[in-house]
Amino acid sequence: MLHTVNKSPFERNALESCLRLAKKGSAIILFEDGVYGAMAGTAKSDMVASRTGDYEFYVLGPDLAARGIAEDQIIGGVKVVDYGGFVDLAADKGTVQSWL
Amino acid sequence: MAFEFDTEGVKKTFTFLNRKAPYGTIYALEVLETVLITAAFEQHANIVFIDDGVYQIKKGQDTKAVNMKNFLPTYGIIEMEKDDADEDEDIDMVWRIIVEKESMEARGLTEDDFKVGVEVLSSAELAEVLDQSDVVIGG
Amino acid sequence: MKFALLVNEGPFTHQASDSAYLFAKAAIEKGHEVPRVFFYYDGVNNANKLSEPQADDRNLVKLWGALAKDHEVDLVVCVAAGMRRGIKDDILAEGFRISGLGQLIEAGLGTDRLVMFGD
Amino acid sequence: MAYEVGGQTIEADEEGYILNINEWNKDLAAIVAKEEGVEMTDEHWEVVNFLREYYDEYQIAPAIRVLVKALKKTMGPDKGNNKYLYELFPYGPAKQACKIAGLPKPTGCV
Repeated sequence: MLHTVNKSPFERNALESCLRLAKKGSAIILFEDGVYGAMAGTAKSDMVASRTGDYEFYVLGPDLAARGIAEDQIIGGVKVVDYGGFVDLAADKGTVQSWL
Repeated sequence: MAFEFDTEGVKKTFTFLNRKAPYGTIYALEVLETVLITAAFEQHANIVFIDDGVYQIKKGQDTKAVNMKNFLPTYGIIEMEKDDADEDEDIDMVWRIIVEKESMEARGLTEDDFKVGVEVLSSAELAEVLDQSDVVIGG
Repeated sequence: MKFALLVNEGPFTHQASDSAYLFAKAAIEKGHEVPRVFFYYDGVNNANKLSEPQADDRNLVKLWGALAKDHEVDLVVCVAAGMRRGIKDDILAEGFRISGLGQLIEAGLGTDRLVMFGD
Repeated sequence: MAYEVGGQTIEADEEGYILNINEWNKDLAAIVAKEEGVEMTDEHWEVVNFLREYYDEYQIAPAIRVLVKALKKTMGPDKGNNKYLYELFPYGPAKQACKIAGLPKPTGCV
Protein backbone atom coordinates (compact mmCIF):
# COMPACT_ATOMS: atom_id res chain seq x y z
CA MET A 1 0.00 0.00 0.00
CA LEU A 2 0.96 3.62 -0.54
CA HIS A 3 -0.07 6.14 2.10
CA THR A 4 -0.03 9.84 1.27
CA VAL A 5 0.22 12.57 3.92
CA ASN A 6 -0.31 16.21 2.93
CA LYS A 7 -0.54 17.91 6.34
CA SER A 8 2.17 19.44 8.49
CA PRO A 9 2.63 17.38 11.68
CA PHE A 10 2.70 20.69 13.58
CA GLU A 11 -0.87 21.47 12.53
CA ARG A 12 -2.81 18.22 12.17
CA ASN A 13 -2.65 14.58 13.19
CA ALA A 14 -2.62 13.07 9.67
CA LEU A 15 0.98 11.84 9.95
CA GLU A 16 0.43 10.56 13.48
CA SER A 17 -2.67 8.59 12.43
CA CYS A 18 -0.94 7.29 9.33
CA LEU A 19 1.96 5.99 11.41
CA ARG A 20 -0.49 4.36 13.82
CA LEU A 21 -2.54 2.60 11.12
CA ALA A 22 -0.25 1.92 8.16
CA LYS A 23 0.90 -1.66 8.11
CA LYS A 24 4.64 -2.14 8.52
CA GLY A 25 6.42 -2.38 5.18
CA SER A 26 4.06 0.13 3.51
CA ALA A 27 5.33 3.12 1.57
CA ILE A 28 4.51 6.64 2.81
CA ILE A 29 4.87 9.76 0.69
CA LEU A 30 4.88 13.22 2.27
CA PHE A 31 3.73 16.03 -0.04
CA GLU A 32 2.12 19.51 0.05
CA ASP A 33 2.42 20.70 3.70
CA GLY A 34 3.22 17.12 4.64
CA VAL A 35 6.84 17.71 3.57
CA TYR A 36 7.53 19.51 6.86
CA GLY A 37 7.31 16.08 8.49
CA ALA A 38 10.39 15.01 6.50
CA MET A 39 12.66 17.81 7.81
CA ALA A 40 15.54 16.96 10.11
CA GLY A 41 16.15 18.97 13.27
CA THR A 42 12.56 19.89 14.11
CA ALA A 43 10.53 19.05 17.22
CA LYS A 44 8.58 16.55 15.08
CA SER A 45 11.49 14.95 13.18
CA ASP A 46 11.51 11.92 15.42
CA MET A 47 8.07 10.81 14.18
CA VAL A 48 9.60 9.83 10.84
CA ALA A 49 13.25 9.34 11.87
CA SER A 50 12.35 6.68 14.44
CA ARG A 51 10.26 4.71 11.93
CA THR A 52 12.53 4.46 8.89
CA GLY A 53 12.99 0.77 9.72
CA ASP A 54 9.22 0.16 9.55
CA TYR A 55 8.28 2.04 6.40
CA GLU A 56 9.70 3.29 3.11
CA PHE A 57 9.49 7.09 3.31
CA TYR A 58 9.35 9.39 0.30
CA VAL A 59 8.96 13.15 -0.02
CA LEU A 60 7.84 15.13 -3.07
CA GLY A 61 10.75 17.29 -4.35
CA PRO A 62 8.66 20.03 -6.02
CA ASP A 63 6.84 20.64 -2.71
CA LEU A 64 10.16 20.86 -0.83
CA ALA A 65 11.50 23.37 -3.34
CA ALA A 66 8.32 25.45 -3.18
CA ARG A 67 8.76 25.76 0.59
CA GLY A 68 12.47 26.56 0.50
CA ILE A 69 13.59 23.27 1.99
CA ALA A 70 16.90 21.95 0.63
CA GLU A 71 17.37 18.22 0.14
CA ASP A 72 20.18 18.15 2.71
CA GLN A 73 17.68 19.25 5.37
CA ILE A 74 15.74 16.01 4.95
CA ILE A 75 15.85 13.14 7.46
CA GLY A 76 18.28 10.39 6.43
CA GLY A 77 16.59 7.46 4.70
CA VAL A 78 13.77 9.57 3.22
CA LYS A 79 13.94 9.51 -0.58
CA VAL A 80 13.09 12.55 -2.68
CA VAL A 81 10.90 11.89 -5.75
CA ASP A 82 9.23 14.05 -8.42
CA TYR A 83 5.61 13.72 -9.65
CA GLY A 84 6.70 10.91 -11.97
CA GLY A 85 8.15 9.10 -8.94
CA PHE A 86 4.88 9.69 -7.07
CA VAL A 87 3.01 8.05 -9.98
CA ASP A 88 5.44 5.09 -9.96
CA LEU A 89 4.84 4.57 -6.23
CA ALA A 90 1.07 4.66 -6.72
CA ALA A 91 1.40 2.13 -9.51
CA ASP A 92 3.84 -0.20 -7.74
CA LYS A 93 2.70 -0.24 -4.11
CA GLY A 94 -0.97 -1.20 -4.51
CA THR A 95 -3.98 0.61 -3.03
CA VAL A 96 -3.43 4.29 -2.29
CA GLN A 97 -4.70 5.71 0.97
CA SER A 98 -4.75 9.47 1.49
CA TRP A 99 -4.47 10.86 5.02
CA LEU A 100 -6.06 14.26 4.61
CA MET B 1 -18.53 12.77 -23.48
CA ALA B 2 -20.42 9.75 -22.25
CA PHE B 3 -17.96 7.36 -20.77
CA GLU B 4 -18.52 3.80 -19.68
CA PHE B 5 -16.26 1.53 -17.68
CA ASP B 6 -16.57 -2.20 -18.01
CA THR B 7 -17.33 -3.08 -14.40
CA GLU B 8 -19.45 -6.16 -15.05
CA GLY B 9 -18.69 -8.77 -12.42
CA VAL B 10 -16.02 -6.65 -10.72
CA LYS B 11 -16.06 -7.00 -6.94
CA LYS B 12 -13.89 -4.83 -4.73
CA THR B 13 -13.58 -3.85 -1.10
CA PHE B 14 -14.14 -0.15 -0.49
CA THR B 15 -13.01 1.42 2.76
CA PHE B 16 -14.62 4.67 3.86
CA LEU B 17 -12.37 6.32 6.36
CA ASN B 18 -14.18 8.89 8.48
CA ARG B 19 -11.67 11.06 10.32
CA LYS B 20 -13.50 14.36 10.75
CA ALA B 21 -16.04 15.53 13.26
CA PRO B 22 -19.57 16.35 12.02
CA TYR B 23 -20.98 19.88 11.43
CA GLY B 24 -17.71 21.84 11.75
CA THR B 25 -17.01 20.89 8.14
CA ILE B 26 -19.03 19.10 5.48
CA TYR B 27 -16.66 16.14 5.07
CA ALA B 28 -18.61 13.75 7.29
CA LEU B 29 -21.87 14.28 5.41
CA GLU B 30 -20.39 13.92 1.97
CA VAL B 31 -18.54 10.69 2.85
CA LEU B 32 -21.85 9.36 4.16
CA GLU B 33 -23.52 10.13 0.83
CA THR B 34 -20.80 8.15 -0.94
CA VAL B 35 -21.29 5.16 1.36
CA LEU B 36 -25.00 5.10 0.60
CA ILE B 37 -24.37 5.06 -3.14
CA THR B 38 -21.95 2.15 -2.80
CA ALA B 39 -24.77 -0.08 -1.59
CA ALA B 40 -26.39 0.19 -5.03
CA PHE B 41 -23.27 -1.36 -6.54
CA GLU B 42 -23.33 -4.32 -4.14
CA GLN B 43 -19.66 -3.96 -3.23
CA HIS B 44 -17.92 -4.94 -0.02
CA ALA B 45 -17.44 -1.98 2.27
CA ASN B 46 -15.68 -1.10 5.51
CA ILE B 47 -17.15 2.01 7.10
CA VAL B 48 -14.43 3.04 9.50
CA PHE B 49 -14.52 5.76 12.17
CA ILE B 50 -11.18 6.94 13.56
CA ASP B 51 -9.78 10.15 15.04
CA ASP B 52 -12.51 12.83 15.35
CA GLY B 53 -14.62 10.73 12.96
CA VAL B 54 -15.83 8.73 15.96
CA TYR B 55 -17.83 11.81 17.01
CA GLN B 56 -19.96 11.42 13.87
CA ILE B 57 -21.97 8.57 15.35
CA LYS B 58 -22.22 9.85 18.93
CA LYS B 59 -25.78 9.60 20.22
CA GLY B 60 -27.95 12.54 21.19
CA GLN B 61 -27.07 15.05 18.46
CA ASP B 62 -29.50 17.97 18.29
CA THR B 63 -28.70 20.51 15.58
CA LYS B 64 -31.83 22.67 15.70
CA ALA B 65 -30.08 25.66 17.23
CA VAL B 66 -27.17 25.65 14.77
CA ASN B 67 -29.36 25.74 11.66
CA MET B 68 -28.04 22.49 10.21
CA LYS B 69 -29.63 19.23 9.27
CA ASN B 70 -29.05 16.50 11.82
CA PHE B 71 -27.75 13.57 9.78
CA LEU B 72 -27.16 11.19 12.66
CA PRO B 73 -30.34 9.22 11.78
CA THR B 74 -29.00 8.62 8.27
CA TYR B 75 -26.22 6.42 9.65
CA GLY B 76 -29.06 4.00 10.46
CA ILE B 77 -29.21 3.19 6.76
CA ILE B 78 -25.65 1.87 6.89
CA GLU B 79 -26.67 -0.45 9.68
CA MET B 80 -29.76 -1.51 7.72
CA GLU B 81 -27.71 -2.21 4.59
CA LYS B 82 -25.22 -4.21 6.62
CA ASP B 83 -27.97 -6.32 8.23
CA ASP B 84 -29.63 -6.83 4.85
CA ALA B 85 -26.38 -8.02 3.31
CA ASP B 86 -25.80 -10.34 6.26
CA GLU B 87 -29.29 -11.86 6.01
CA ASP B 88 -29.73 -12.14 2.26
CA GLU B 89 -27.76 -15.06 0.89
CA ASP B 90 -28.31 -13.88 -2.69
CA ILE B 91 -26.22 -10.78 -2.09
CA ASP B 92 -22.46 -11.19 -2.13
CA MET B 93 -21.76 -8.10 -0.10
CA VAL B 94 -20.00 -7.84 3.23
CA TRP B 95 -20.24 -4.59 5.16
CA ARG B 96 -18.39 -3.84 8.37
CA ILE B 97 -18.89 -0.83 10.62
CA ILE B 98 -15.65 -0.32 12.53
CA VAL B 99 -14.45 2.03 15.26
CA GLU B 100 -10.80 2.17 16.23
CA LYS B 101 -10.42 1.45 19.93
CA GLU B 102 -7.55 3.89 20.46
CA SER B 103 -9.46 6.81 18.87
CA MET B 104 -12.60 5.98 20.84
CA GLU B 105 -10.83 5.73 24.19
CA ALA B 106 -8.74 8.83 23.60
CA ARG B 107 -12.01 10.76 23.31
CA GLY B 108 -13.55 9.31 26.45
CA LEU B 109 -16.17 7.33 24.55
CA THR B 110 -17.39 3.75 24.84
CA GLU B 111 -19.39 1.52 22.51
CA ASP B 112 -22.59 2.56 24.29
CA ASP B 113 -22.13 6.13 23.12
CA PHE B 114 -22.72 5.21 19.48
CA LYS B 115 -25.97 5.44 17.53
CA VAL B 116 -25.15 2.36 15.43
CA GLY B 117 -23.73 -1.03 16.36
CA VAL B 118 -19.99 -1.14 15.68
CA GLU B 119 -17.05 -3.52 15.77
CA VAL B 120 -14.29 -2.10 17.93
CA LEU B 121 -10.84 -2.99 16.59
CA SER B 122 -7.37 -2.14 17.86
CA SER B 123 -5.03 -0.10 15.67
CA ALA B 124 -3.12 -3.25 14.74
CA GLU B 125 -6.31 -5.09 13.73
CA LEU B 126 -7.58 -2.11 11.78
CA ALA B 127 -4.22 -1.78 9.99
CA GLU B 128 -4.83 -5.26 8.55
CA VAL B 129 -8.34 -4.32 7.36
CA LEU B 130 -7.07 -1.15 5.68
CA ASP B 131 -4.25 -3.08 4.04
CA GLN B 132 -6.78 -5.46 2.46
CA SER B 133 -8.86 -2.68 0.85
CA ASP B 134 -8.92 -2.07 -2.89
CA VAL B 135 -10.22 1.49 -2.78
CA VAL B 136 -9.98 3.92 0.13
CA ILE B 137 -12.21 7.01 0.18
CA GLY B 138 -12.49 9.46 3.03
CA GLY B 139 -11.03 12.40 4.81
CA MET C 1 -2.26 1.17 -15.67
CA LYS C 2 -5.52 3.07 -15.22
CA PHE C 3 -5.75 5.80 -12.56
CA ALA C 4 -8.92 7.49 -11.37
CA LEU C 5 -8.52 10.69 -9.36
CA LEU C 6 -10.81 12.21 -6.76
CA VAL C 7 -10.44 15.96 -6.23
CA ASN C 8 -12.10 17.30 -3.10
CA GLU C 9 -11.06 20.96 -2.99
CA GLY C 10 -11.35 24.00 -5.23
CA PRO C 11 -8.41 25.65 -6.98
CA PHE C 12 -8.06 28.74 -4.80
CA THR C 13 -7.91 27.63 -1.16
CA HIS C 14 -5.96 24.38 -1.17
CA GLN C 15 -3.11 22.94 -3.19
CA ALA C 16 -5.08 19.72 -3.76
CA SER C 17 -6.32 20.45 -7.31
CA ASP C 18 -2.84 21.46 -8.48
CA SER C 19 -1.35 18.29 -6.99
CA ALA C 20 -4.04 16.23 -8.71
CA TYR C 21 -3.50 17.98 -12.03
CA LEU C 22 0.29 17.51 -11.89
CA PHE C 23 -0.15 13.89 -10.85
CA ALA C 24 -2.52 13.29 -13.78
CA LYS C 25 -0.09 14.91 -16.21
CA ALA C 26 2.86 12.88 -14.89
CA ALA C 27 0.84 9.66 -15.09
CA ILE C 28 -0.10 10.33 -18.71
CA GLU C 29 3.51 11.22 -19.56
CA LYS C 30 4.55 7.86 -18.13
CA GLY C 31 2.17 6.08 -20.47
CA HIS C 32 -0.62 5.43 -17.97
CA GLU C 33 -4.26 6.30 -18.59
CA VAL C 34 -6.37 8.64 -16.50
CA PRO C 35 -9.86 7.81 -17.75
CA ARG C 36 -11.72 9.79 -15.11
CA VAL C 37 -11.27 12.61 -12.60
CA PHE C 38 -14.18 13.01 -10.20
CA PHE C 39 -14.79 16.38 -8.51
CA TYR C 40 -16.52 16.29 -5.14
CA TYR C 41 -16.95 18.65 -2.15
CA ASP C 42 -15.54 22.11 -3.04
CA GLY C 43 -13.68 20.31 -5.84
CA VAL C 44 -16.70 21.12 -8.01
CA ASN C 45 -15.35 24.70 -8.17
CA ASN C 46 -12.66 23.41 -10.56
CA ALA C 47 -15.41 23.34 -13.19
CA ASN C 48 -16.63 26.95 -12.86
CA LYS C 49 -16.15 28.73 -16.17
CA LEU C 50 -16.94 32.09 -14.55
CA SER C 51 -13.73 31.83 -12.54
CA GLU C 52 -11.24 34.53 -13.56
CA PRO C 53 -7.79 34.18 -12.02
CA GLN C 54 -5.41 37.12 -12.41
CA ALA C 55 -3.17 37.14 -15.47
CA ASP C 56 -0.08 35.95 -13.60
CA ASP C 57 -1.90 32.99 -11.99
CA ARG C 58 -2.47 29.58 -13.58
CA ASN C 59 -6.00 28.91 -14.83
CA LEU C 60 -6.70 25.45 -13.55
CA VAL C 61 -10.23 25.36 -14.98
CA LYS C 62 -8.77 25.71 -18.46
CA LEU C 63 -5.82 23.40 -17.75
CA TRP C 64 -8.22 20.60 -16.78
CA GLY C 65 -10.24 21.25 -19.93
CA ALA C 66 -7.13 21.01 -22.11
CA LEU C 67 -6.03 17.81 -20.38
CA ALA C 68 -9.48 16.32 -20.99
CA LYS C 69 -9.37 17.27 -24.65
CA ASP C 70 -5.84 16.07 -25.35
CA HIS C 71 -5.97 12.81 -23.39
CA GLU C 72 -9.65 11.82 -23.26
CA VAL C 73 -9.98 12.39 -19.54
CA ASP C 74 -13.61 12.25 -18.38
CA LEU C 75 -14.05 15.16 -15.94
CA VAL C 76 -17.11 14.46 -13.79
CA VAL C 77 -18.65 16.95 -11.37
CA CYS C 78 -20.82 15.48 -8.61
CA VAL C 79 -24.41 16.65 -9.09
CA ALA C 80 -25.27 16.77 -5.38
CA ALA C 81 -22.11 18.64 -4.36
CA GLY C 82 -22.44 20.90 -7.41
CA MET C 83 -26.07 21.80 -6.78
CA ARG C 84 -25.27 22.89 -3.23
CA ARG C 85 -22.55 25.17 -4.54
CA GLY C 86 -24.36 26.50 -7.60
CA ILE C 87 -22.23 24.63 -10.13
CA LYS C 88 -24.82 23.84 -12.79
CA ASP C 89 -24.75 23.20 -16.55
CA ASP C 90 -24.87 26.87 -17.51
CA ILE C 91 -21.62 27.72 -15.75
CA LEU C 92 -19.85 24.45 -16.48
CA ALA C 93 -16.48 24.89 -18.22
CA GLU C 94 -15.58 23.01 -21.38
CA GLY C 95 -14.50 19.42 -20.84
CA PHE C 96 -16.55 18.85 -17.68
CA ARG C 97 -19.87 17.09 -17.25
CA ILE C 98 -22.25 16.76 -14.30
CA SER C 99 -23.24 13.34 -13.09
CA GLY C 100 -23.93 11.28 -9.99
CA LEU C 101 -21.76 9.92 -7.22
CA GLY C 102 -22.20 6.51 -8.75
CA GLN C 103 -19.61 7.61 -11.30
CA LEU C 104 -17.03 7.77 -8.49
CA ILE C 105 -17.77 4.23 -7.37
CA GLU C 106 -17.74 3.10 -10.99
CA ALA C 107 -14.31 4.73 -11.45
CA GLY C 108 -13.09 2.86 -8.36
CA LEU C 109 -14.32 -0.38 -9.90
CA GLY C 110 -13.13 0.26 -13.43
CA THR C 111 -9.56 1.44 -12.79
CA ASP C 112 -6.50 0.01 -11.04
CA ARG C 113 -6.05 2.85 -8.55
CA LEU C 114 -8.19 5.60 -7.10
CA VAL C 115 -6.04 8.44 -5.77
CA MET C 116 -7.66 11.11 -3.61
CA PHE C 117 -6.53 14.73 -3.30
CA GLY C 118 -8.07 17.07 -0.77
CA ASP C 119 -7.88 18.67 2.63
CA MET D 1 -44.42 28.02 -7.96
CA ALA D 2 -46.88 27.26 -5.17
CA TYR D 3 -49.83 25.00 -4.39
CA GLU D 4 -53.18 26.20 -3.00
CA VAL D 5 -54.53 23.73 -0.48
CA GLY D 6 -57.70 24.53 1.49
CA GLY D 7 -56.97 28.25 1.44
CA GLN D 8 -53.33 27.77 2.38
CA THR D 9 -50.41 28.54 0.06
CA ILE D 10 -47.58 26.00 0.04
CA GLU D 11 -44.39 27.17 -1.67
CA ALA D 12 -42.59 24.85 -4.09
CA ASP D 13 -39.57 25.06 -6.37
CA GLU D 14 -39.86 25.44 -10.14
CA GLU D 15 -40.18 21.67 -10.60
CA GLY D 16 -42.94 21.35 -8.00
CA TYR D 17 -41.06 20.00 -4.98
CA ILE D 18 -42.38 21.69 -1.86
CA LEU D 19 -39.83 23.83 -0.02
CA ASN D 20 -40.81 23.00 3.55
CA ILE D 21 -41.41 19.31 4.08
CA ASN D 22 -43.33 20.02 7.28
CA GLU D 23 -46.11 21.69 5.29
CA TRP D 24 -47.05 18.41 3.61
CA ASN D 25 -50.50 16.90 4.05
CA LYS D 26 -52.64 14.37 2.23
CA ASP D 27 -54.70 17.00 0.43
CA LEU D 28 -51.51 18.50 -0.93
CA ALA D 29 -50.30 15.06 -2.03
CA ALA D 30 -53.50 14.60 -4.02
CA ILE D 31 -53.03 17.95 -5.76
CA VAL D 32 -49.38 17.24 -6.61
CA ALA D 33 -50.37 13.81 -7.91
CA LYS D 34 -53.01 15.35 -10.16
CA GLU D 35 -50.44 17.72 -11.67
CA GLU D 36 -48.19 14.73 -12.27
CA GLY D 37 -51.02 12.89 -14.00
CA VAL D 38 -51.08 10.22 -11.31
CA GLU D 39 -54.38 8.98 -9.96
CA MET D 40 -53.80 8.02 -6.35
CA THR D 41 -54.97 4.50 -5.44
CA ASP D 42 -54.32 2.54 -2.25
CA GLU D 43 -51.21 1.14 -3.90
CA HIS D 44 -49.89 4.64 -4.56
CA TRP D 45 -50.56 5.63 -0.96
CA GLU D 46 -48.68 2.57 0.27
CA VAL D 47 -45.56 3.78 -1.50
CA VAL D 48 -46.03 7.42 -0.50
CA ASN D 49 -46.60 6.48 3.14
CA PHE D 50 -43.56 4.25 3.10
CA LEU D 51 -41.45 7.14 1.78
CA ARG D 52 -42.74 9.46 4.51
CA GLU D 53 -41.95 6.93 7.24
CA TYR D 54 -38.52 6.19 5.81
CA TYR D 55 -37.72 9.88 5.66
CA ASP D 56 -38.89 10.40 9.24
CA GLU D 57 -36.57 7.68 10.42
CA TYR D 58 -33.47 8.31 8.31
CA GLN D 59 -33.76 11.97 7.21
CA ILE D 60 -33.09 11.08 3.60
CA ALA D 61 -35.04 9.61 0.67
CA PRO D 62 -34.30 5.94 0.04
CA ALA D 63 -32.36 4.73 -2.96
CA ILE D 64 -34.59 2.89 -5.44
CA ARG D 65 -32.89 -0.36 -4.53
CA VAL D 66 -33.76 0.13 -0.86
CA LEU D 67 -37.33 1.08 -1.72
CA VAL D 68 -37.80 -2.02 -3.87
CA LYS D 69 -36.30 -4.25 -1.22
CA ALA D 70 -38.38 -2.81 1.59
CA LEU D 71 -41.61 -3.15 -0.41
CA LYS D 72 -40.69 -6.73 -1.24
CA LYS D 73 -40.24 -7.43 2.44
CA THR D 74 -43.49 -5.84 3.60
CA MET D 75 -45.77 -6.42 0.63
CA GLY D 76 -44.34 -9.39 -1.21
CA PRO D 77 -42.51 -9.89 -4.51
CA ASP D 78 -45.53 -8.78 -6.60
CA LYS D 79 -45.08 -5.25 -5.33
CA GLY D 80 -41.39 -5.28 -4.58
CA ASN D 81 -40.01 -4.80 -8.05
CA ASN D 82 -39.06 -1.97 -10.39
CA LYS D 83 -41.76 -2.74 -12.93
CA TYR D 84 -44.53 -2.38 -10.36
CA LEU D 85 -43.16 0.95 -9.17
CA TYR D 86 -42.88 2.30 -12.69
CA GLU D 87 -46.45 1.25 -13.41
CA LEU D 88 -47.58 3.32 -10.45
CA PHE D 89 -45.25 6.24 -11.16
CA PRO D 90 -44.48 6.21 -14.90
CA TYR D 91 -42.00 9.08 -14.78
CA GLY D 92 -39.87 7.39 -12.16
CA PRO D 93 -40.67 6.42 -8.57
CA ALA D 94 -37.75 8.43 -7.21
CA LYS D 95 -38.88 11.69 -8.75
CA GLN D 96 -42.67 11.38 -8.85
CA ALA D 97 -43.29 9.49 -5.64
CA CYS D 98 -40.89 11.71 -3.68
CA LYS D 99 -42.57 14.83 -5.04
CA ILE D 100 -46.01 13.57 -4.05
CA ALA D 101 -44.67 12.52 -0.64
CA GLY D 102 -43.25 16.01 -0.11
CA LEU D 103 -39.65 14.83 0.20
CA PRO D 104 -36.70 16.88 -1.07
CA LYS D 105 -35.81 16.40 -4.71
CA PRO D 106 -33.61 13.31 -5.04
CA THR D 107 -30.20 14.31 -6.35
CA GLY D 108 -30.29 11.45 -8.81
CA CYS D 109 -26.94 10.06 -7.89
CA VAL D 110 -27.59 6.55 -9.13
